[in-house]
Amino acid sequence: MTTDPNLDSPRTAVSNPPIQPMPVNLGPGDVVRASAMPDLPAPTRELTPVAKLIDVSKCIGCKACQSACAEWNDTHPEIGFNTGSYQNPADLSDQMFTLMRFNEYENPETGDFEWLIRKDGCMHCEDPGCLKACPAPGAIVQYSNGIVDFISDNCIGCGYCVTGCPFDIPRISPTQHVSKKCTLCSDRVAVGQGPACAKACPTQAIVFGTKEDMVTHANARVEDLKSRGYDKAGIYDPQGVGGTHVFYVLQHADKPQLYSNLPADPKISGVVESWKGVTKTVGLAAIGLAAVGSVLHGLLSRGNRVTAEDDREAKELVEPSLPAQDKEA
Amino acid sequence: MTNSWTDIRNTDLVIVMGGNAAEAHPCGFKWVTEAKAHRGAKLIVVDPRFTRTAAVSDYYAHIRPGSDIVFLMATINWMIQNDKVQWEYVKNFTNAAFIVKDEFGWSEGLFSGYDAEKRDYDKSSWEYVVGEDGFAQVDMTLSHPRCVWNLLKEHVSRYTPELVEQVCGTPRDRFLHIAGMIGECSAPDKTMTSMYALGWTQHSKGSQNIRGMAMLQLILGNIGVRGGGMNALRGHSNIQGLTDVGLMSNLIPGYLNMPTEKDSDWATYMSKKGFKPLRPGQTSYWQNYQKFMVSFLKAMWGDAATAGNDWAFDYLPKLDVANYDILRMFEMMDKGQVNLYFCQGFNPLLSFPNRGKLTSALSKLKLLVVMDPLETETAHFWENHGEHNDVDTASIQTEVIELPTTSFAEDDGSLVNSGRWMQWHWAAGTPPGQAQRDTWIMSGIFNRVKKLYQDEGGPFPDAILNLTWNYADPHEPSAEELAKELNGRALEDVYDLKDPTKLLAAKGKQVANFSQLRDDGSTMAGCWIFSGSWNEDGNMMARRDNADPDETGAYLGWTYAWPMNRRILYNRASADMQGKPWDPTRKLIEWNGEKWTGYDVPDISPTAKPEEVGPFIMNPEGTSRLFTRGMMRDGPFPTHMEPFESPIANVFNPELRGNPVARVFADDLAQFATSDEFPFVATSYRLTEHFHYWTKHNRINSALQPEFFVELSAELAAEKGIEKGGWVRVWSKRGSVKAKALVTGRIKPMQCGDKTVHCIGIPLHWGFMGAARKGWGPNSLTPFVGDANVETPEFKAFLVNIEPIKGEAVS
Amino acid sequence: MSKRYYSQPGDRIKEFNPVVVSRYRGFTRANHWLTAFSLIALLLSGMALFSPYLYFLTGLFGGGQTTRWLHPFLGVLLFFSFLVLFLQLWRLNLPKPEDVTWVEKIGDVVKGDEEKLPELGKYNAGQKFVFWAMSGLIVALVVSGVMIWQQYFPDLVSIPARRWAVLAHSLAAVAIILVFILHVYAAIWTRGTISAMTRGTVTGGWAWRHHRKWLRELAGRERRDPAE
Amino acid sequence: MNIDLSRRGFLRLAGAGVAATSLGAMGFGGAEAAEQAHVRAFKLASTTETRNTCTYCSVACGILIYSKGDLAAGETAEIVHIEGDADHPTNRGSLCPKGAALKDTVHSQTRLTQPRIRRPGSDKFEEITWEEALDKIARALKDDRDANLIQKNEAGVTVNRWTSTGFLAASATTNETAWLTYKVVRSMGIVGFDNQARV
Repeated sequence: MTTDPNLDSPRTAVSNPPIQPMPVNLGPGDVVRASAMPDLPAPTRELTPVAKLIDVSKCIGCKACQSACAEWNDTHPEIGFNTGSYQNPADLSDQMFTLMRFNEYENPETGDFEWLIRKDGCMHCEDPGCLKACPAPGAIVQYSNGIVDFISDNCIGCGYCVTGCPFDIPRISPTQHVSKKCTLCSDRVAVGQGPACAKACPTQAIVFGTKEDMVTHANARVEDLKSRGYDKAGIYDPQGVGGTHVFYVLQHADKPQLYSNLPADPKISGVVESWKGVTKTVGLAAIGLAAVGSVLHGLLSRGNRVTAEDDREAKELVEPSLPAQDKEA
Repeated sequence: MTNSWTDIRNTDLVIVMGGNAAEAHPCGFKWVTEAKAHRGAKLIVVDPRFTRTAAVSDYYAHIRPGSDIVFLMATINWMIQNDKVQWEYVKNFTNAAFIVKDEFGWSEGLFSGYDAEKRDYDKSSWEYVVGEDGFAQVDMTLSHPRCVWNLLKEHVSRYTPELVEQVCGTPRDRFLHIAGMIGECSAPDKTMTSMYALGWTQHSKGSQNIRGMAMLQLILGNIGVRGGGMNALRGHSNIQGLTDVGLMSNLIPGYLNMPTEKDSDWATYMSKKGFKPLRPGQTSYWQNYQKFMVSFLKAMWGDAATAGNDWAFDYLPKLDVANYDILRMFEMMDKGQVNLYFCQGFNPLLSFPNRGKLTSALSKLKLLVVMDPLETETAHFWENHGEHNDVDTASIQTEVIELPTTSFAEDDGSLVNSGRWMQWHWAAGTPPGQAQRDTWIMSGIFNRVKKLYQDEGGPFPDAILNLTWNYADPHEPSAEELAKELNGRALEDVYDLKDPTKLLAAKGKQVANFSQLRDDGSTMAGCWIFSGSWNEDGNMMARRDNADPDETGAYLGWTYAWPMNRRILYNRASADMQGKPWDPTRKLIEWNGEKWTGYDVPDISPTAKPEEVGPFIMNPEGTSRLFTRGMMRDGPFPTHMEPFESPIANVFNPELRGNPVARVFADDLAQFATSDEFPFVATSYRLTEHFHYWTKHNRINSALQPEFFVELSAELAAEKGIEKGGWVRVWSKRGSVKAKALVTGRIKPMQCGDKTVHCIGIPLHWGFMGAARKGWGPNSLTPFVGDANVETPEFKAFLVNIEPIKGEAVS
Repeated sequence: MSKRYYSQPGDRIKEFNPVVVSRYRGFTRANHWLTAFSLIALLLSGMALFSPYLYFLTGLFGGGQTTRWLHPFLGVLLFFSFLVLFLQLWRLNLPKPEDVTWVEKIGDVVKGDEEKLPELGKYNAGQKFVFWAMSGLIVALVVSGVMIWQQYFPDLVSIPARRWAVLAHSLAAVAIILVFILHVYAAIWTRGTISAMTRGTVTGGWAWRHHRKWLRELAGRERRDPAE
Repeated sequence: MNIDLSRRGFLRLAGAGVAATSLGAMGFGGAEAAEQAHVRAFKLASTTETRNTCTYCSVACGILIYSKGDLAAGETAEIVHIEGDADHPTNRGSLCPKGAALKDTVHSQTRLTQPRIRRPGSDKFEEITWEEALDKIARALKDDRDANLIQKNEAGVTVNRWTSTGFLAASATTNETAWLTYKVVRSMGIVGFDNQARV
């Protein structure tokens, strides 16, 4: 049962966690991209891309994912207030890597009321804006299986990743001054386990596996939804960021913004692109040229020297004002 | 549950009414999503609120709290009118054909025999016509005007879609759509499952709500089949077990009854049990009652229980009233008639109605003993917590002893889940500080009391001095010893009743199952239905074979399910009169010509011929009951009754208030309100982020749902000038609470005839102890009245008023 | 005491033989070097976070975390230090008609053919440009800097605004570095300049060659009120 | 691996070996940290796994409790993690938001660790020993039963009923605890006996 690979019903909890010590199967050799490390050598091997599929149509908004996430990652989300919503904590934080966002929707076509509940968190973009924006070498890495991970030891807490992310996910710890987000439970994946949220999810609205399998499963889910009258059901796997390793099945794929403002066509902001792209290269070039240019000019052209003539002229100019004793001398 | 959680995957249609499975039982609800994903099953939700379950439903309709019977009877009426009936099932497996006495009748919301003085019925007319042969008379053609079917037909004829709209506030078209979906399941190869919980039980007529759906399921032929059944989603991890073991005022383990004063002696007591069959050849399993009762008494008092002293029958207390249930105990407490009270892992101050009365009652105790792993409000009821528990500490003379107990993670033992699976678990952690197991504490108390009686003597010490206590460590009996006691063992050699030479269980051996129990004192068993859970084959509850041949969801090798490891009750009813499955693709058991075989343990004698023996072996009729005779206090059919506090008068009889036979104490009657004073209907419920009053001690759950709130419609909010996230005061005739306002489109005003009914939702997880923000529970507001049959408090429908108030700003 | 047009208090003929002219008071020089120090520190720490090839520069400040923490505070230091400098120098950096001619003859400037250029006051157009460019860019850097100061103003502006801010910050930084290079280079190329900020004085010849009007005014003042 | 890389990048920029060493000495290590760092160490390695059942609702999900130290082997065991049992037929490893946070309930700051008593009129709990507590309770039971046990009713029928003391049992305890509780409570004649079944 528990090893059933049956795709139309993926078992995210394929097995129970190991308790015997075992080598961690996800390391430097698997890094395909690292922040501020332009000359990263090719990874020593190629892992199969993985993905977490969130089927919003199966989600009951129970927050088991939030709970399991906090438990596994030993975080302590604050005990806040009720602000007139089921959404608690009120927002993602350095202590809460994932969040159920609740949205009430009166469907104008059917006249039915719908409660759209979306699990928010890191999308693990194929083209991660956070990684692009990050100035600290190795603070953000992307493994060949698609997981985008924050390495706190290297993080300097500058918050550039916040500007880089098209989904407003990273949060900077006000106490440790490092950026935090969902790691897709890289420590669990490293020993062959699914993420804590996916294992906990009671209705398997969250499933984890190879991206290929998840897409197959997602298509089956979309078919089921269409058979139940959701003609616009579809997959949200935004190509603007090269696709994501966390993706959704939506009842209304044509209106992602219904799901607590899921961006319709997310991509890394042009501003960030030009900052990290043209500005950096052109800027560095200009600075380099200026430096080199001035040095060369300095070497080739002789400096602008004061001549004896200048000194004499100056002396003459100030002559009348020479003190008396000097004149007599 | 008649079926199991994993069986839900076999259904075609799930109706969640009187519950909120996704919210309260997410991991069980998994099997609803599986059925949807793999069978294309549909999900219907009928609820006053658009719940988390509704969020993933295929069709939703709202309903006014406390009007379920109208909806259900109207559905049955629709089935009959539109011939959506599983006829072969109804004729053979229900008591539809039984002839009822002419005196039985119904008018103006009341059945025959009502006595307004006693608030009770004379139920003598609610009976079958019994012939000279001693058997009930039947008309298999269902043409007799007095047969149950025709009486039912006539009874439900009053419940029309128009009445549903008028009383329930459910739009007519919504009702008809749902009726249509349900009707499809009358086909022998289509099944519907009903998942319900306290949304149906917590009414003054809770039992009748559930009967209503049970009757519908019988008419559709959905009881005893895969993917069908009546599935009560029980609340606590071992609420089923505690009920099985009979930790209630009127129960003896295994659903035997405590004697009352009318049972002046053993013979009188037994004369009312051991029912004879009402139809020829039927099983009527309760004929074995005496075997179970004697084995229980032997388990209690061993050698002191002899034929000579009627098996120590008089050691048992005898009741003078139906029930010393918790409501009655708090009523007595409040009158100063109770001195000592024990709360073992129970927090009544937050879980029973009318908190004001509870506090006053607790304040009159001499001694309150609380055994709990956590700091409960009950243990701290005397402590002033400002507006959250504004008591005059100094004036409270109650002595309180708070004893630290272990938690689930620190002891071994078995729990019975909703599907009657008895699952064994093992301790994993060292208890914190001086925390002790309940078994150690109870032994400590008992051994001391026993010693006091040995040393000092006292009134009737026999039952205490003779209680069997032959444990290896008398200070802390092991879970294994106790489990074996529950299963039972042979005290003498036990032989086959048909073949006296065949030894079944040698003296001192565990009995294999309850078929080996005897009424001659040669066996003992603490709880007969548990027999088989720990026999000579070992601890069956610890089995972990999760193989599931053909994916039926039975898992016969996983732990043990009472009775007899049976996973689906009444499973004989899954096959027709020839013993062939109604739906070959969903075979459960079938008759192979000699015996019953299949995926489950047959719920009938394995050799009982299908055409001869009825499937409902616990009933003397051998059938199920559409008409319950005198077995329920408030009627053999469900009839519409309004809640005690309702904005609308009973359409059948404006004079009736609530359930006409529900027990009401004088002081509480005075505290019932009317809708001119309190215009809004309130209903209470759980949230998925919390478990009752435990998880507010848990920082993660407290973060997920930190603060007490109430839910109301945008329309009502606008009417009252209430803002999202603002503070409101909600008050009833019994108390007042302060909460955050959650204004939502998930609650809508309901149009009941010419009356617009606004509903206010009140979750129940907050108090004044623990990690979450301090708040209140709905029980500060709820009425002190219970169901007429089982005294479950009316938490789901009562009247309140609401207004916006100033409070510190929302962060 | 007559009005100064091309000089400011403290500017005077210090010695006559050879001629030595006081150009900057001690306070101004200290102020300048503090400004210079903070600008260089900012430049190094900023560049470290600007390009991975320069990240090693965080080593100068004790690692990335401290660099990230220190950089904005250095920015604040620069801002106030420069503000004080600004208040002393802004008046003589106001444009004058001769600046136009000077710019037109920029070719002669580069050739060092001073005789073709108009007589100038204390500052030439190039120096004025550096002054005003610094002023403007520092304001831009401080404003955009605060907008992206994660530790103390995480929610000051929206994320899109932060994106623009970080872009503006880096553009301004590049610009100010170029201006800085120009400033330093000019100071070196124009021999005899650096002493103005070290010793505070320049030779008469230097003053005559580059800032004749300034020298004339100082000389004139000596004449009008001879020393007793 | 990246060490060389970074140093390469670094040398190219510095343009001079001398600068490299001196700057290297000034904390180039910052980049080197990147090399060692990868995913967090798996926290369940070398723990003890114990099978248990969720204590909340009666879906009765299978759970696995991970502890440092093995209770079965007589060691003290500290629970470090709890998650769903993938082998369990009902929950298949999944858990609800309550079950997923069970660990925090076990370690709740408001768990009781010491018997306490609140004297009449007092505004606080005082710690007492188990001996004191149990003796006090037994004495109170004996006295109240002696005073209030009804042995016969008016009609002379033996009823052996005790109504002035009540007992609420816990529906989260095991069947075994329940059975022992039943024996103790019933043998004394207590009829005010109930559990959460009604709520």
